Amino acid sequence: MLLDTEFFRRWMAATAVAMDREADRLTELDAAIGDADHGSNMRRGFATVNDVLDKEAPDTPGALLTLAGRHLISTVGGASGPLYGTLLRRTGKALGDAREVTREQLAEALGAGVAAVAQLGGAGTGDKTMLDALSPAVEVLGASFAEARDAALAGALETVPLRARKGRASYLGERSIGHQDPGAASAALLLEALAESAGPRGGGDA
Amino acid sequence: MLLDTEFFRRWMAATAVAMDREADRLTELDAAIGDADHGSNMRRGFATVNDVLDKEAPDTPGALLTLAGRHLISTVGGASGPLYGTLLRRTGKALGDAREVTREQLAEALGAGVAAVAQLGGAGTGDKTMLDALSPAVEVLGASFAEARDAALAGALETVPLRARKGRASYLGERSIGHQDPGAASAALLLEALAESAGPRGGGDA
Amino acid sequence: MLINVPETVVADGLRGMAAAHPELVVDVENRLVVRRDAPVAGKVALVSGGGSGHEPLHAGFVGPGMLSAACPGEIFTSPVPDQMVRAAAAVDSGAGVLFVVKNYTGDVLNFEMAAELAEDEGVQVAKVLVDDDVAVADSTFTAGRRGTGATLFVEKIAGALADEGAPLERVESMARRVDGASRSFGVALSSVTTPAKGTPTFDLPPGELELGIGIHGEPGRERRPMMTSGEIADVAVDAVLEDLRPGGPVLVLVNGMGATPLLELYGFNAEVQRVLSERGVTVARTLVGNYVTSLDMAGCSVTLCQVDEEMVRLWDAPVETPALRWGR
Amino acid sequence: MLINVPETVVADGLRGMAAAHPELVVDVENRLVVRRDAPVAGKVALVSGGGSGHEPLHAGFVGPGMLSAACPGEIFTSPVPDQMVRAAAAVDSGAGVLFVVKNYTGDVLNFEMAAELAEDEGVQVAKVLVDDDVAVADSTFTAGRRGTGATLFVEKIAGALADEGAPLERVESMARRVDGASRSFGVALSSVTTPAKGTPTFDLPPGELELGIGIHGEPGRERRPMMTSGEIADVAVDAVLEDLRPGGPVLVLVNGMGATPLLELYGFNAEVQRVLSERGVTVARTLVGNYVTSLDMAGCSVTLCQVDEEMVRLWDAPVETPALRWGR
Ligand SMILES: Nc1ncnc2c1ncn2[C@@H]1O[C@H](COP(=O)(O)OP(=O)(O)O)[C@@H](O)[C@H]1O
Ligand SMILES: Nc1ncnc2c1ncn2[C@@H]1O[C@H](COP(=O)(O)OP(=O)(O)O)[C@@H](O)[C@H]1O
Ligand SMILES: [Mg+2]
Ligand SMILES: [Mg+2]
Ligand SMILES: [Mg+2]
Ligand SMILES: [Mg+2]
Repeated sequence: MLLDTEFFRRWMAATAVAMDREADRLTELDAAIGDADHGSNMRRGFATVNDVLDKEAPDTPGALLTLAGRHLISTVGGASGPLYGTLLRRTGKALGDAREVTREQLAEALGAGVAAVAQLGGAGTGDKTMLDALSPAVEVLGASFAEARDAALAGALETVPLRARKGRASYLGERSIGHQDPGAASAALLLEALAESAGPRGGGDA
Repeated sequence: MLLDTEFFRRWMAATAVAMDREADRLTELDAAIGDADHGSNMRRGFATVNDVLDKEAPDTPGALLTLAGRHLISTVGGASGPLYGTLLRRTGKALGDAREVTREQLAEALGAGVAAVAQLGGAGTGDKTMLDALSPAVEVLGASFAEARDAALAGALETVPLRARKGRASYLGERSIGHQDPGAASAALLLEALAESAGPRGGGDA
Repeated sequence: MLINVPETVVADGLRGMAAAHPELVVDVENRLVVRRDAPVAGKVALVSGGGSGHEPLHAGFVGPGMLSAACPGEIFTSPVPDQMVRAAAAVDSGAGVLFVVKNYTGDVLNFEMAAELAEDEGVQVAKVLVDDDVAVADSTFTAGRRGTGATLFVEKIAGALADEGAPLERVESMARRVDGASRSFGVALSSVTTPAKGTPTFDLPPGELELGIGIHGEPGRERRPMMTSGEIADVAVDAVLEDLRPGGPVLVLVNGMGATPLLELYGFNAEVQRVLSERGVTVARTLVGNYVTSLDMAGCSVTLCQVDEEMVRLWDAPVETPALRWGR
Repeated sequence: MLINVPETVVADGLRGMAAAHPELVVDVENRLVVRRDAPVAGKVALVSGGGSGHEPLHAGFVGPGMLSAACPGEIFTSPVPDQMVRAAAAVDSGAGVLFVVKNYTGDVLNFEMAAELAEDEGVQVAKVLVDDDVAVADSTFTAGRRGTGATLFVEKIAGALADEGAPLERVESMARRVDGASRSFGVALSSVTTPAKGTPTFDLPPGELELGIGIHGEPGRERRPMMTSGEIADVAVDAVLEDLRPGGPVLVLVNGMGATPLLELYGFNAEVQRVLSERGVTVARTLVGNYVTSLDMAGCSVTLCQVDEEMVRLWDAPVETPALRWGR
């Protein structure tokens, strides 16, 4: 099964819908251990991405993700803006200018994106960040979209008992324990949207 | 029965005790239709008066009340400071330099004090001010201390249905209706303290 | 509350002000804040004061170009005549003293007594009453309009005129003109908590607001469900314009009550400017900030003052106080 | 809240700021506040920015003697690189630009990206990271100390040096020295409510306080029953001194979080000065007010900066911004 530009367009659209729907929950999570803006950051960012994609309609998967990433960087701000922006931009760059890519190619490119996030933010897994959802997901994305989604969700939930070592939540020390990381939660939404785009309409995994 | 300087000293002491005890209630009344300071104003004022009287020990009733009034003016501030200060100061002046005075003389002098308050503040009875407790009290003080006390209390309670036309409560218009005027309530305490001083220890009415 | 005990709030504040402002003489015991260079030879002096809890008003407006001295009272309680008499004596150069008095029964009575006493001591005293709050009907059924935001305009403009060396009658009549040309309207989004009472003066549930409040936590004239900043600007500006009807440009003060974030005040100012421009009113100058406050109350007020060229010139004149500083 | 809708709070605030401050160029669309006379020939430019909700920081510090431009982000959200790049281009005279960055992951990442992009466009960029909050351990287990009150010291002192014509390296190293010599500690008496969330970020019942809070409504390190102003001063000053141990005089910033009345802040300052004097620390200058705020949070912070003569001279140098103005 090959993933075309339209597939990536659907992914971004589904992500925007999910971020909008879950914005309040993400903000609540951020209120507990951060500054209560993650939901509005994600909603604003992906809404803009979709506006831009509607207007500019890039014609390769790589160009589409690169453009999306650039616009996240330009509209989100905060920690999540550069990090999510870098994730998509580097994933897009890694996809090159192919008109269609395989899931395995996407898995590899997303791996490069995740590595760029780790490098930019200096976090590793277990630091209670979005990486705790992203890293396990890219590892199994080669196998299936559904598994990647499940791994991201599980990774996000596994941040609950962790003590934060990066980002704003790290200021809380021990008090960060017992709360889910908002960025890990939004990363799970991104992977959920990916699986959804690949579902019935998108060719699915099987 | 003659009222000596000691009697007036007791009156001021009893007033200070009453104002201190009732300060929170006076402040609550003032919160409803004013600015929530009447209790602390009265407490501060009469506490100072008593400190001063302890130190200076004036030797006539007139001198004592004049001194008390001057110190209320110097320490209370707000509307009640000049008004209560004038009440006592003018009452004291009206008593002249007699060493002892009759209740009738006091009633007359206090009448002059109340008139001075009315002139200074420009209020009449029914305007929902301290005058609504003071005026009925001085009218019957010639008859007995207890009647004066009761008249003051009744007058204070009768301010509840009135609409304020003077002082801060007048800003509320209709919304001032249904609340007791704090200044009338404190005036009732002043008259209560007077009756108390005249009671068992003070020679009483009968 | 960030306090020690309610009884020492005013004294503690003055001690802290003294430490932060060596350019002022702060007499904690007698509750006076005085320009260090007072009395200034030949200059009319301005003295104001009122209950504490409205900071920076008045002590924050002491300095060249504005007040010569301020007398802070207890929280929301007018100061006593002794303070004003002492202030007058400290700042009078022989050219006389203008008392700037906000129209509240307590302030009026205490300043009146002080004026008599100061005159007995040979100080020439004039008084101006500030009464700009249109939420209170100015009738025989009330104590008259309250003094609020216009106080800042009066103190700044008359203060500048005094600094130019104008005689007492001119400073007094300018102060009166500024007051006459100024009107305010205030809105509370929360109540106020005084240290003495420790709980809110009135109950204002979130989701409701009070229109037409004063600066002492007196409840307002009307309660309404929460409105947008734009709707509040419509109500406030129209309430002012109903009374003022300016034929020329205005000074605008968009004032915070203490707990409203500056960001929101600026946003409110944008709406105030919109309404003014819709009503055809031109704006000469705008000041936005927490200047005439009510302790921890959330909310805002709008004050407009119709100005002529002289008033604008005096507004722009240098001022050097803790809370207002500009000009060179 | 005095707002229209959460989405327009920042833009509304900028529109209102534009109306009140004709001496600044406010670009509402691109979210920039710039000195009207920028670029100033030969002068190093200072650019700062950060999430909104801390007003007057940073936009209120734009003007002669301090910042050349500020980039306001969404509420509590770092601005985006585009704003900083545009700001740098607007203010660079060729002498280079110093980015003043508060140490938060978001600010650091966005300013880093902006620095790269601006350098690609030929602007020489230096960066200083402000990290003064001792409530956060500066270890590999945290994102490092937060930038809070010291930002004002860095912007004022480095801004004055830039105005004197010092080259970029000297302005940068002075900024770094000021940051290195500064430490802060903050206390919340209430939570903060952001427009987007609409309810308090954390629950803080009356009668309790949070020690060691930041300026974004992040919960602090420890909760305690309410303390007196004197006790809070003991804790805050000692927390700072444990980390700073000044060998000479200090600048003191007694900062309000937004909703604490100025009267209480001054009272708190009296206690801060008491503790400093008990600890043998001499005070060079003191500033009291709401400068680095957290929307409607009640509370305060103390920032100390150990200064030498040059730093005091630069602190005293003229500054002419909406929120800080002095000197002639
Ligand atoms: N250094 C980092 N590396 C990876 N992710 C990070 C890092 N710092 C923060 N994050 C992620 O960003 C999320 C917060 O995003 P957001 O609330 O939008 O930004 P901010 O913290 O600036 O308010 C955190 O929940 C975390 O997942
Ligand atoms: N013009 C007046 N004449 C008589 N009494 C007045 C007048 N104005 C106010 N008062 C009295 O003063 C009381 C309020 O006193 P207080 O709260 O101490 O002063 P303030 O109103 O200045 O806060 C009112 O309840 C009323 O009884
Ligand atoms: Mg956040
Ligand atoms: Mg009162
Ligand atoms: Mg009062
Ligand atoms: Mg944020």
